[in-house]
Amino acid sequence: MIPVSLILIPLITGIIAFFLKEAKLVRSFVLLSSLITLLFALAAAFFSSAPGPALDVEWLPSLGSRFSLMMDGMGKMLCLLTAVSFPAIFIAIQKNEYKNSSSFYGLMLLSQAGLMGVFLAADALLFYFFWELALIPVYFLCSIWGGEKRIAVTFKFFVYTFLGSLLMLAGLLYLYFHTADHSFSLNSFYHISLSGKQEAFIFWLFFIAFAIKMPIFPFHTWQPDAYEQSPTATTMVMSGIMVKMGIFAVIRWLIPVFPHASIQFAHLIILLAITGMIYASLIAFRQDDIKRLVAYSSIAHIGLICAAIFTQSTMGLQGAMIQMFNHGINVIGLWILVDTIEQKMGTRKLSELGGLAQKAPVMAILFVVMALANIALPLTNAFVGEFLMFNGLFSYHVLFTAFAGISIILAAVYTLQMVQKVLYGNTSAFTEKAVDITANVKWVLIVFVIIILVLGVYPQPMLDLTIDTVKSITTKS
Amino acid sequence: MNTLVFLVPIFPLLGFLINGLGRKSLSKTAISLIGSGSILASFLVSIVLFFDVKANGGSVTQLFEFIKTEGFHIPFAFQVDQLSSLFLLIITGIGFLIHLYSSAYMHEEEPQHFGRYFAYLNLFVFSMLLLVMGANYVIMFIGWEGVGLCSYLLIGFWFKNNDYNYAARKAFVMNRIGDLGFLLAVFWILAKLGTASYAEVFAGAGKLTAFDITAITSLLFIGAMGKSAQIPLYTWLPDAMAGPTPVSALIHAATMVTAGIYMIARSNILYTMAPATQSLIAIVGLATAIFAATIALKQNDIKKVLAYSTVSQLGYMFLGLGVGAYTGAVFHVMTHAFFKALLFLGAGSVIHAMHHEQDIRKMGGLKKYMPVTQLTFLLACLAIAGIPPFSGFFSKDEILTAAFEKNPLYYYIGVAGALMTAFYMFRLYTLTFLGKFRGTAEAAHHLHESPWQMTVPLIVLAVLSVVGGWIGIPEVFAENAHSLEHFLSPIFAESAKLAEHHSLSHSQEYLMMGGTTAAIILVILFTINKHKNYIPPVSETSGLSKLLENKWYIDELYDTVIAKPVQAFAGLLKNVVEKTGIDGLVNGVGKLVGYGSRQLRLLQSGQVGNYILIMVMAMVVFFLIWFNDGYLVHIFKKII
Amino acid sequence: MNAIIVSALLGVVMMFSGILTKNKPTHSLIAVFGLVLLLVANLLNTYGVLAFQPDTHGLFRFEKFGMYFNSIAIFATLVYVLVSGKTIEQTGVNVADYYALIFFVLCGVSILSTFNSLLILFLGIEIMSIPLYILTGADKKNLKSNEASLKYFLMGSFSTGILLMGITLIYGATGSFILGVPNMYIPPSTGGLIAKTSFIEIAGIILLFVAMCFKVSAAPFHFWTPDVYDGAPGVFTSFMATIIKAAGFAAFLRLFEAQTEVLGPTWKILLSLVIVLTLLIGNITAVFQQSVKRMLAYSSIAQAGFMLFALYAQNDLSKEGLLLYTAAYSLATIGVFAVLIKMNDYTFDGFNGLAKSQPVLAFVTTICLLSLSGIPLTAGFFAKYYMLASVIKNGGGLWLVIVAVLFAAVSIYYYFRLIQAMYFKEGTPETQEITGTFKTSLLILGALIILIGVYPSIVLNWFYF
Amino acid sequence: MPIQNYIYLCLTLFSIGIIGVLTRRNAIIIFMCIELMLNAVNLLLVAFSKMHHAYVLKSYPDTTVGTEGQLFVFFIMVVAAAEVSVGLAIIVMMFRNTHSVDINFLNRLKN
Amino acid sequence: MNMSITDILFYLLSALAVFSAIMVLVSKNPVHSVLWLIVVFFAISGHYVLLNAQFLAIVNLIVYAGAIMVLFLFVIMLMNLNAETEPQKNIWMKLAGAISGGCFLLMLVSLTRQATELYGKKAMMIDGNIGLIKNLGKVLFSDFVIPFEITSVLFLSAMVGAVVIGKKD
Repeated sequence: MIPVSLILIPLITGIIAFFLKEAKLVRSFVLLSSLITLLFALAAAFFSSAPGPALDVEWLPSLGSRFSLMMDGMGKMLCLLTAVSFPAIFIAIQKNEYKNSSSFYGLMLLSQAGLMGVFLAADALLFYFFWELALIPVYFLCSIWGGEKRIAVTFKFFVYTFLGSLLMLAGLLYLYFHTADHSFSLNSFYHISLSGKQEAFIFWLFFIAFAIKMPIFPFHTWQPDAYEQSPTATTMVMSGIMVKMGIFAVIRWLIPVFPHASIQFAHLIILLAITGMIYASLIAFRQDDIKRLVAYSSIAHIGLICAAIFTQSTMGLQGAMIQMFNHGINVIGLWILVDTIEQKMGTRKLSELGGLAQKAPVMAILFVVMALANIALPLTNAFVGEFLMFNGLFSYHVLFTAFAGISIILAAVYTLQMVQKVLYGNTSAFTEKAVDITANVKWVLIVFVIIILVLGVYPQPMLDLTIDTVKSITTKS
Repeated sequence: MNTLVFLVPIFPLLGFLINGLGRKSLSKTAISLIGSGSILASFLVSIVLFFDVKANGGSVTQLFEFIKTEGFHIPFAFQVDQLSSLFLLIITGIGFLIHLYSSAYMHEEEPQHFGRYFAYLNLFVFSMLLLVMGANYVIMFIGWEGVGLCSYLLIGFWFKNNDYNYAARKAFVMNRIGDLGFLLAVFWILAKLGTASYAEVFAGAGKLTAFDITAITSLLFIGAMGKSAQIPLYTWLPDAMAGPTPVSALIHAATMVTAGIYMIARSNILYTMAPATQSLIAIVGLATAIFAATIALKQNDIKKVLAYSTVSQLGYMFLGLGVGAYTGAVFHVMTHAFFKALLFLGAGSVIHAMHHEQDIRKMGGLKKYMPVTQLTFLLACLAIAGIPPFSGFFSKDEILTAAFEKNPLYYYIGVAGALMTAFYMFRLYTLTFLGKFRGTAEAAHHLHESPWQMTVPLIVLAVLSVVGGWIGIPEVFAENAHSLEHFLSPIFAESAKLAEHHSLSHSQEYLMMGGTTAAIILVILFTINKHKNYIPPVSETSGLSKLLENKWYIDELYDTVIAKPVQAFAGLLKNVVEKTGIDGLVNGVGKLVGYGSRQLRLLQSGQVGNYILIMVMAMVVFFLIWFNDGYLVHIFKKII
Repeated sequence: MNAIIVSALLGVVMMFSGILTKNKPTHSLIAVFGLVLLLVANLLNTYGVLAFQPDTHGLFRFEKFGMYFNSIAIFATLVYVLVSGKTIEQTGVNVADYYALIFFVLCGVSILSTFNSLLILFLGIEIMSIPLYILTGADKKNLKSNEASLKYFLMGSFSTGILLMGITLIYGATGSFILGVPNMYIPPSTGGLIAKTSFIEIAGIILLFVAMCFKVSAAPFHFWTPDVYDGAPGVFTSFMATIIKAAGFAAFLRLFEAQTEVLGPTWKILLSLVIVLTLLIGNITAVFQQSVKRMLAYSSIAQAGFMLFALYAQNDLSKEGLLLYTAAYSLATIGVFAVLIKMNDYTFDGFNGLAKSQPVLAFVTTICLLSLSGIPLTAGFFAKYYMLASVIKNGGGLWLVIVAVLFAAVSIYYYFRLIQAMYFKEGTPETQEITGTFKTSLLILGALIILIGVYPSIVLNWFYF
Repeated sequence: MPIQNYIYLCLTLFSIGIIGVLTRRNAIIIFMCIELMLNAVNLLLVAFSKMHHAYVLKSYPDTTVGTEGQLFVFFIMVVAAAEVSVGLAIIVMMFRNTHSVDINFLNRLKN
Repeated sequence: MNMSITDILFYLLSALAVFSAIMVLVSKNPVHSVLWLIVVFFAISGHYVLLNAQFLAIVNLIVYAGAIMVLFLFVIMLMNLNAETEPQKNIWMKLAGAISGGCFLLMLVSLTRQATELYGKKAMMIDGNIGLIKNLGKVLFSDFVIPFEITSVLFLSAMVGAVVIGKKD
């Protein structure tokens, strides 16, 4: 019951939100909705035990597809991330004015429903449905409320990801006809038997779809543009949660379905991912636009997660799992700050910022903590994830790890450069009249900081939550 | 007993939280009380622990599981044994003194920043304690990065100045380079042994291949290079002098920079099993010692001289580690902590009096204004120069003796470095305190001795600098007088078994000590004499001295060889590869579609005749395709 | 059989109603009732209730597929008349005659979905085409309409000539017009595939193929489509682009289903060539269009490329899929056209800011466009899904699927351009009068598309029933 | 008469029809050429019908095989007549508006 | 060479048909084209007679040569088209058209030559009674009654269409 309500609450309230006229009412309404979802997600994550099919009803019998949901550890964790993120985002953007806000919030909730669905679906066709459902609202959100070049940029993003998902659809169909019982269920997919050549080919159809979503170098170019142009609330959803769709899909739908191919191509993919890490880090280093900087930094982090997953080692996977959560929290926190800066100062250029530490000390502290989490300093949540992932990567290949390790250094370089240029030095024309962050944002970020530190010191709950998924993969391959 | 262990780091942590959160509401007095008090509390607990260890030996206390997953766990555990308890004392003891000192030194800051300062400082002590107390490499790494962070925050404490921020960033990044090495070593250990706990790693070290051990130790050493400012990663330390002087004293002289030595001493068994790495350490340490000393000869910034001196002394410590004199290295850490902290605090006192003027060319004759400072500074100089019976003599001598046993060449170069040390320290001393005041009259007017919060630590440290060496009196003077060696022996016992022993005859040792000491005294006299009536040169220096003044142009070298190319490369990636390459390709597909669209629509000419013509031609093509004897079918099937 | 007879009769009824009353809304009303009647008649036929049961001597074959197809086509026409009836009334004076022609076309459609003889195929195509020539030229004063009509007529007659030559050659080989009759002169046992079939029979099949490609506007025989769709009055373009095209596919599928025996592997080359060309030309050329109407014409070519997959696969899935595709594609296109013909400016810029001034229209158009581009939760997704699935099911066509998928991504470009114009651009679009009924019927249409998209079983279960 | 002769003849006429469609600009002439194509088809159908008839007649003396071919011709003629009526109406309508039957001027719709 | 009268007639009529067909194309004056086309139809009717398809021969003459062509003639005269107003395609387009058409012919002819099953098959000349009106009528009103009825729909629609198009609004 809980899993389906995780999808239904945002879906229904999202549709209702469209019809609420008063902006204030809508805001409180969606906040309430997202908080209820959070309660359900918490209940699901920590108070439900039984894994396995959570819901399984007839949907499209002639197609061999059922409306079946499943909640394993990874799903619980990502649902929790989604459920935590949305209220946080809603609170953080309380003060932002959106024209036609009922549609804005309605679409946000719809995308939440889609995301939840992706993380819960245990049926390939259903998964594909939610995969797209999450995308469409975001397309509208970005195109309507985004920046100057929003239409072209969002369109590129949409076509790119849609192309990927179409390729995946072709692959899904191919697999469907090779299942023993002609079914889309996860279980049938896991027991599929393909010849080596087929597997290799279909593997790539899937992987490209997920690689575009994550995104993995060299499929990443839509991302900085999209993040730059989207309204920040959407950017948070995209970078905090939507990129996890790709990673999630790799773990749930790629590696177990194509066990041989994912070992066969692991080298290549890890190499791509690591190249992307270094590449994105270097570019982030030269960015002047703070949004693009965070975007590239996100690409670098995702690259590591992807690489760690393909090592298929317990530690790599475990690290990737919790890093999905951690990255979500950290990057949303960063975006909230970036949004505040943009709103308050009217600029995103590092060269035009500076001296905020004097003007906005509270923000400065939170910014520094977020930045430190971004560079995976020990005792922040990201450290545990990166430590485990690098560890997994190390057991896979020493040189890869050394190469990937360069990004640790580069991360410090660009993140601290950002911190320095934003917070330190003397004030600029833009930051002279800066004031500190609002209470809403402050409290959201404080909660995030607490999450960051608690999970940095005691990550065990997350590790325990996801261990079953990790085991299911390592024992299979 | 075990229950006490967690108290040691918890006090500074509490201090950090209270000062950090309450920095706006608390008064300066309250802040300094909380800041210093928490460290004092830790110090007291450390003393208890120290004696407990002395009596009962070391122990490991596990607080909780930090990371636990399939077939792999890392406990959050503290190990208090001889080595760490010694370091605890150094850290909390000197830490307390410096906190006390800071409460006066930083008094001009606004309360908010004052609070921030103490919060950072407490956080630093907390991290340093984690580093030292951790019972496995991961916890050590947490502290390792934590101290790096605090160093970053404190170097950039005056964040309005962008140069300071650059210095802070540089320190952090260089440390990170080392940290990567450390981290890789930890992964290597985990991959091979499945555990990171010291006890298990050292017990299982025998199972490792020679290559593994060499790789692990080398990587760990890279970590140490970063943290302890060894060639080639030393350049951050002189720049780190941008921070407040007490910070330099605590972090960049007494404690943090010695983390590398602590770590190698901690892993001594591994290093003893990797002679190649040991040689590497010895050579790097020696090279750093001599190289930094040459630079220190010509520096004019009071703190820069001390910074290079620190780098140089750290080099000695690594030399000691490299030649297997672990006790000697640790001993030197301790004595160095005393006298170098003292030197920095003395310098701070001077700077305080000079209103943040750091150029020694503009000082001179301060002796009469600041007697306490002058005296303590002199004692520290004597200690660092290695004049018996000051502390530096014993520790340095122990290292050099061990180096001689390993390879006489090490010894001679080391002695040359010691002579340079004497030279630059006394140059500094002379220029600062002797002669005539060379500053402005207004500056002279403000000169004064520092308040008691600053002088008391100076005095305490001066005493320690004098007597600190007496716990490690070499055997040539008295049997079993080296109580430090005795105390630490459980830690280094395994290594001692493995290492080969030469011993020198007593006469040889006397000769060496005597010779060296005499040489050093000569150098000191020469230096004082030379600089007594110093007049700042008007003309530009040239030749070797210019090279030295500019620190061998190493910063510039790094800039051109590493920083600039990386920047250029990143710019290339950003502007060319990303924009026109990858994104260009993606957009190119879009453009291609657009172009195709413009071309293809021309086919739709609007002329019925053309349409039908194309249809007829298509029919002909269809016939051709169908009736070509199956050749196409063959190709087609291949495609499928 | 019911549908053929009733639709012919209804055509006559409409002719008389044109004489009896000049009240245009009455004509529409009669047409709606007529369509409902027709739908009922056809459904009755599906479940075995027949008005007449003449001996067709094997010229017809009434199968489930044809019946369902008829129902969908009639239903689509009903929706079409409900949504666009007002516009038909505004197109000219001869409203009753237009409706009569539409009924005659439906007669042709019903014939095409159930024929079993090449003769009937020929007659069906002609019955369907001749009224369309007229409807294309219905806007007599408009030169574009005239031109379209003449172009359509000339090319249509030419393709009829090709069709007839094809039929004749097949007749020469088999001695019969009934589908699937083996060669008269070559005993079935001899030799391989090509040897078994006569050369002139294959030549005939190719010519038939070409003629059918022309009817469904598959490249390179599609040239008439953009010009005719563009020139014809919008409301009739809507009809042509949906029901007629689908009927062409139904006939195409039926025709070649019977020929699988004689079609060797070369057939697949030819077909895949046509599919790729169709997708290429349809999608790529649509990208550049400035007029929405013309864009929709090219998009209909692109959609034809997808529908040809049914022919490529020729299995049970492809039949189901074609039905679903017909329903999905027709509904969506009717929806878009219904909005389009209410606009005063047919260019993309004419739609700028529609979401502000007419949110309902914009919303339904968006649903329709999403459906056309095959986004899940809309009917179009399952339509495309079935087409791709049917090819993959046979194995071996994966490369074709990937090509199709790539072009589907291109199609996003032009469909979403319209969405962008409506939602993200500023402007004050001028529309004709929009009535509440129109909005309501559009909303129902949109709901229908979503319903099929979420739960396609409502269409499919019925097929299995 | 060997059936090939008829096939060649009809194909020739058919092709002439096609060539006519391709080479003329007058819509009426083009239409006439299409009629020519249809007539070629008609003749071929009749020839085939007689061929089949002759073939079957050998074994079944009272067969009516071949009739359907000739009836097809009948239907083609019917359809052709209907088509001509509509076609000429369209051409006349066009002529009324533009005073031309030249298909090259049919170029308002393109691209 | 031993040619029967039928053969001679066949070749004569064929030659006439092809020649007149070509003349349809090449005549500049549309009226001449119509007249040549009528000649073609006559030749084809001649062939029908040879094939003993009397009914079709007559219908062809009445419907095609008589009714349809007269309609054409009327229209052309109505429009007052003549050789001067006749538009001409440029020579390259003509050449392209001729070559394509020629290729099309070539293809089909070569296919016919390869159709081995037709070797030795003959179309029945003079003889055979299926083309007689009695037989055709029988079959038309038994087996083909439905298509026959359906053509009425065709006619209806053509009628409605012609009226809609031709009527003045």
